[in-house]
Amino acid sequence: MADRAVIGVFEDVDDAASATQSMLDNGISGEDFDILSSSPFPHGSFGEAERHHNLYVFPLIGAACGFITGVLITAGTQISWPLVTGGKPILSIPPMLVIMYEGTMLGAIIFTVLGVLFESRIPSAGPRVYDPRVTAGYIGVIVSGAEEMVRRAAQIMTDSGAEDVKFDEEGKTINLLEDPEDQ
Amino acid sequence: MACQAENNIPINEESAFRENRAIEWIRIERYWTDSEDFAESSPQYLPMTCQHCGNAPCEPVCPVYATYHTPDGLNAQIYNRCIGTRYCGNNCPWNVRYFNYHDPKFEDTFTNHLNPDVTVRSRGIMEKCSMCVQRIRRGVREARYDGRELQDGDIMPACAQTCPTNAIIFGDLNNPDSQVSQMVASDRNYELFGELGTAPGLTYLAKVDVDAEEHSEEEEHAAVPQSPVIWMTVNG
Amino acid sequence: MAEHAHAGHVAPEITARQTIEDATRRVVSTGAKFATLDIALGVLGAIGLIALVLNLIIEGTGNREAWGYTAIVAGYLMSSVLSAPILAVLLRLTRSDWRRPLSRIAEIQAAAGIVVYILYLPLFFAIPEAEGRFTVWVEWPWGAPGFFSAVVLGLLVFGGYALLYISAIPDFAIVRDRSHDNLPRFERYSRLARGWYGNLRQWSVHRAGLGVLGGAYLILYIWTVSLFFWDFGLSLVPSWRSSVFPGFAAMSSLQTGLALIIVTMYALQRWGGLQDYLTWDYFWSISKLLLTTSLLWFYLWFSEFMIYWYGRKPDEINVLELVMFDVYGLPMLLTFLLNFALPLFILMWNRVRKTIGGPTLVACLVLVGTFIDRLRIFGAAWGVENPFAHEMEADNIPDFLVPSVLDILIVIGSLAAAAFCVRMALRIVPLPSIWEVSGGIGLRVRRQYLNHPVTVIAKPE
Amino acid sequence: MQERVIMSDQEINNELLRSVFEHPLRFWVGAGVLGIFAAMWLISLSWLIYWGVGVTGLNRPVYWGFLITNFVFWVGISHAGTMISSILRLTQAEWRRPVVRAAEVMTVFSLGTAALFPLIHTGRPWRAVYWVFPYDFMRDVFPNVRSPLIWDPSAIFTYLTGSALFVYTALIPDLAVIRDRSTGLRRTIYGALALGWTGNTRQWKLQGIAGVLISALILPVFVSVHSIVSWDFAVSIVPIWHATVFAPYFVVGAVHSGVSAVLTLMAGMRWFFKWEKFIRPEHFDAVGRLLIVIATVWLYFFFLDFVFAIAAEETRELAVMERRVFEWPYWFLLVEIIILGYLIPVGMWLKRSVRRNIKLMFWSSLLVNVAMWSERYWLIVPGIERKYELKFSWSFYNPQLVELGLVVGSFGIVVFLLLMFSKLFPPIVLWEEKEGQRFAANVKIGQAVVPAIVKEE
Repeated sequence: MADRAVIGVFEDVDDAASATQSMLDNGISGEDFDILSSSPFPHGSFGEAERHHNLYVFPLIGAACGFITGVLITAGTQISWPLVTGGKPILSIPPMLVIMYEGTMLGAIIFTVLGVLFESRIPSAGPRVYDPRVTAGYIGVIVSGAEEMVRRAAQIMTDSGAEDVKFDEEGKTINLLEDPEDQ
Repeated sequence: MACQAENNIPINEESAFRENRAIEWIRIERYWTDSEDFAESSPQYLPMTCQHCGNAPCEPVCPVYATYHTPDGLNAQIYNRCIGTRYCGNNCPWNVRYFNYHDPKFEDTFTNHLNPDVTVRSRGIMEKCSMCVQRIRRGVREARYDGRELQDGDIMPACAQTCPTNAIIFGDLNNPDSQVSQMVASDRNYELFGELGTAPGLTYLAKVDVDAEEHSEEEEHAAVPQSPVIWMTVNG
Repeated sequence: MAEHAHAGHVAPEITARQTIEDATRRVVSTGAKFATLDIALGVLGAIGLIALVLNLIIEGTGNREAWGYTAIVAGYLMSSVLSAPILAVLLRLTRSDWRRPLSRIAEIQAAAGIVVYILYLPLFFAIPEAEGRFTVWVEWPWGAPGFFSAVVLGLLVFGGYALLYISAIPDFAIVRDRSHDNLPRFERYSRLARGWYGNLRQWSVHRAGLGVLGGAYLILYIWTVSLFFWDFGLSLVPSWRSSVFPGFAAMSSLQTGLALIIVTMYALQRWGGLQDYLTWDYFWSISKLLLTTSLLWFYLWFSEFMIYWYGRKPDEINVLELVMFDVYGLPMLLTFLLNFALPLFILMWNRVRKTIGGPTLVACLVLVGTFIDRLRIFGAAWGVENPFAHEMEADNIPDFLVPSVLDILIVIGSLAAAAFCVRMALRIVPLPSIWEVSGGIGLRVRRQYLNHPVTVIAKPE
Repeated sequence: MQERVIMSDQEINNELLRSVFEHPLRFWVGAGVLGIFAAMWLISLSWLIYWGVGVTGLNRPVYWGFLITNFVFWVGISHAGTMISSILRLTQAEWRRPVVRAAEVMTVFSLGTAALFPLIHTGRPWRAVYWVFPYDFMRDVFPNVRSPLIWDPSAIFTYLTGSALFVYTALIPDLAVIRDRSTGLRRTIYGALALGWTGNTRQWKLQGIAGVLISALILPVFVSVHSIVSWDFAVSIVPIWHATVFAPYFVVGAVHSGVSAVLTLMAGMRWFFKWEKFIRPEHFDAVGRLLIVIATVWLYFFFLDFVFAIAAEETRELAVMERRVFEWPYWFLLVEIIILGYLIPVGMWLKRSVRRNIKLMFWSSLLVNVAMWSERYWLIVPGIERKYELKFSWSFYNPQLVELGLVVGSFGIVVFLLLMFSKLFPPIVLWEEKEGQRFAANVKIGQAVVPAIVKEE
């Protein structure tokens, strides 16, 4: 099935909201459209569907990995190189705690960032449709799916006052690294 | 001097003393009795060298294991590992760890007199009294070669060897018959900063009072330490 | 941990009128419902007082060990009831919106301050003089340590009552105005309200007064706790020279105060008819603070432990043996679990924090844990034979302080008396704080933003 | 109090990206001046490495001096950024928005600078590879994990990585803005850095959660870092250093100096980039109020440390204390620490009109950092000058020119790096500003209009 995508660029937030509202009224579900904006909106402002994510798993995995690494480094080096210093036990637990703690936190933070990137689906080669005006404060409404629905959505967006409505080129993604003016 | 020669300690120039950077593995600290009149005050001498603590404060703070505790009970310094964080020097209550602020300088001919058993330390590392570890090793080796137990006099650090009044005595504390063991058992024995719990391997004998039977020409009580002693375990 | 975005904040809409109704009803109806409980608490409290007097007669003030448990319970109450108002002060300072139904619950705990002071009196005589031992007073000529503690503690207890009273004046006026059918009550509340009728000037004075008093209470509290734990705990143990200890005591007190508030909140919303006011999101907000204080508890404890463990001076090792490993090892372990480990592992889950039961459970654990911790600190301190010794010697480590029958009675009686005081205060002071709750209603507005309802909170400067 | 200027997203972009797209003369002058300082640092550093630690004023037993003091100082400064941005994010304080990125970036640069100091301060820096990662596992040459000097790198490494990732995560949307507004090579570079960010719902949602989550994770790290730095001193048995209060005391002191530095930085940015619309007096007001509390807590710990040192009445501690309180220059430093670090600034900040006066806030926050630098020196050096009662080896410390050059130069380096950062990336978070505009609302109560914000959930 040939999926198509369309982006409608709105200058006014309220226009975008009314466009999504009438899309919802016309049987285009919250799953089918997505909003591009230059800053976060309170969730549900456009009636979009909630995107499920598993971000919370990442720090836990990271913490576990970091903790294990910490244990291995501390216990391992002390046991395999058993030098007595200052009469302290070969396995000195309080100092180990410090390093295990740092390891745990390091793992958790790194994995959280990885998780954010992964769950945000970036780095990505680029979306099907995009408009640089989004970062200048415009609202982009993307609808993707069956061609018939996409065309209907495009009509709704034009009616609701979209500044511009652009369709994607079949099967191509936009390369965000390239300068659009060069093309 | 014996120590300097034995352990290849560079000659301290005057500037080193002025900057408090002199390297003297064993130094004699002088304290003066309180007295208004300088003529009446008298010096008291405290030989100060690495205490070779059982629980040495300098050891655990080193990030690279450059100093650690040998099974003999020595507090060893590994020059190759040392990177010169100087934390050990800070954590030593006796200030007996010395840092090489500059490369060692020896006068022309002195280089020919260096002890081949001891490395010359480069700039940027810590050094300290090793209890003449090269002599200890030789003594142990020879004793084992001869197939006998170590006894007093087999090993003699340079300072003990040259001290004309035998104020420094070295021996094996694990051997109850050794001279040090007997001296350590005496009432006069005390540890310098013993309350820190570092279990120094070096202990001092308090000087005995004039009024007591011992005849001594020096006056006043106070703890003038006499003999550092070392205990050591000999393996095999 | 971050929270899941959830669909709006669903606090029941409370009107100002309803708040007034609810809060006055409690004061007006004499609360026969819990009369048995009140009587029981009163009797227990009386028994405790009698035990205290008996102890004074039998043991006198010379025998320090006999007063160990009194010190324990005094320290415990100081950490719980007197620290609770701090939350109200802090949240007012930061202008937090969610303080409104909680602040009175926090302040009302200070009603038990008098119990702390009564317990303090025999300690005042039993504490050995400062001269010759290690104290904050170094070489102060006289009065230390007992006298100064007596003064600051008195100020603190007084400050607690003053805070409660001043914050309640507008509410007293509300009750007064609704008591025209009952003359004695009208007169009583007229006296309490001191001619309050709520003009702008009165409000601005009230606001400034609460701010200054709150700030003073906060500083005084930290200072008193530091001083008390220092003079009556730490400094009795030779060699225990942990400079972080007053900070640790203050932090663990804040934690206990929070726990006490949470437990009270639970009781009030379960049996006290405040379920509309104390919804889960208040438990959620306060449980974050409880989690933070639990982490800080560990942090401050660990900074003490680490230094002693690493330093390895013999006298420090002996102190560690006494207060953390050997003699009071079990209390230490329990405290560690109850005040840090369990709270951390329970409260780190946002899903648990968002319930009512979870935070309450942790709060109960913390309350118990802190008592055990006070047992550890003051038990160790008051069991020491010779506080004038310069160093803790290995053969001088005291044994575990075993309570006598009187001690147990004192502990139970004091706790009951404290609860009794709070119960009595509840009969007089309206709860929740009417002026704060109704004042917040206008500042919290639900609005439609695009397709989505949001809560807008106004922040008047 | 309605100071907020309503701006469109486009205007915010134009204003805040000025630092990236424009090169006014003041930028070159600033870069030049700071470059001189940085060069001075490099020269001093080369001098030190070439001639060895002998060129410093260190001796026996004063083995640590200016460089370690400076290390502690910069680690302290680095604590502000994360403290400000994490705590304010977690408490959803609205006034965080213009402050966070600059503060976090300062964290990264000052922490990096700080981390250099212990390394160049060693006797043989070229062998310090044993000490910090990567360990020489191949030859079984392990570090001694019992040493606080191993905890240090592990904590700093964690903190540095965490803060850098923190900055980067929040930077991605802004990189996309620059990408869309530039052409050619610059577009390719920023495009690659922006990782194909488009700003859809999912990405924004995760961006929001990431901010809170990383804040919550990095806060405990932040506390641990300076605690561990303090343990470098506290676990030793040097009389004044061996104090249990050191960990929280250092942390609070770090926050005190760091938040003051953020204040200085805010005033500097406002002046240098002319961002009066974004960095407003209300922000200074809020930071000032926060600082009063922090400074008071710091004073409490200062008091605890001080009193416990004399209360023990041990001759050893008293000997150091005597030097710290009565002997030059330490008595002067003590007076200076109290006056410049607490009395003057806090006295000023108590007044609302001062808190809203940017010039006064700039200078008072500088005073705090002068005092905090001396405080570290006052804490660290006298303790080893008068170590234990064997007076024979008591010593003194005369800092030399090289050390001074490194200390002064380090200030130049950090500010220079900050300036370079602002050249490449916007130092104020664009999307946070835009979001702040959107969340602002007014509530009408009677006749009064009260500023309000949408509750973040």
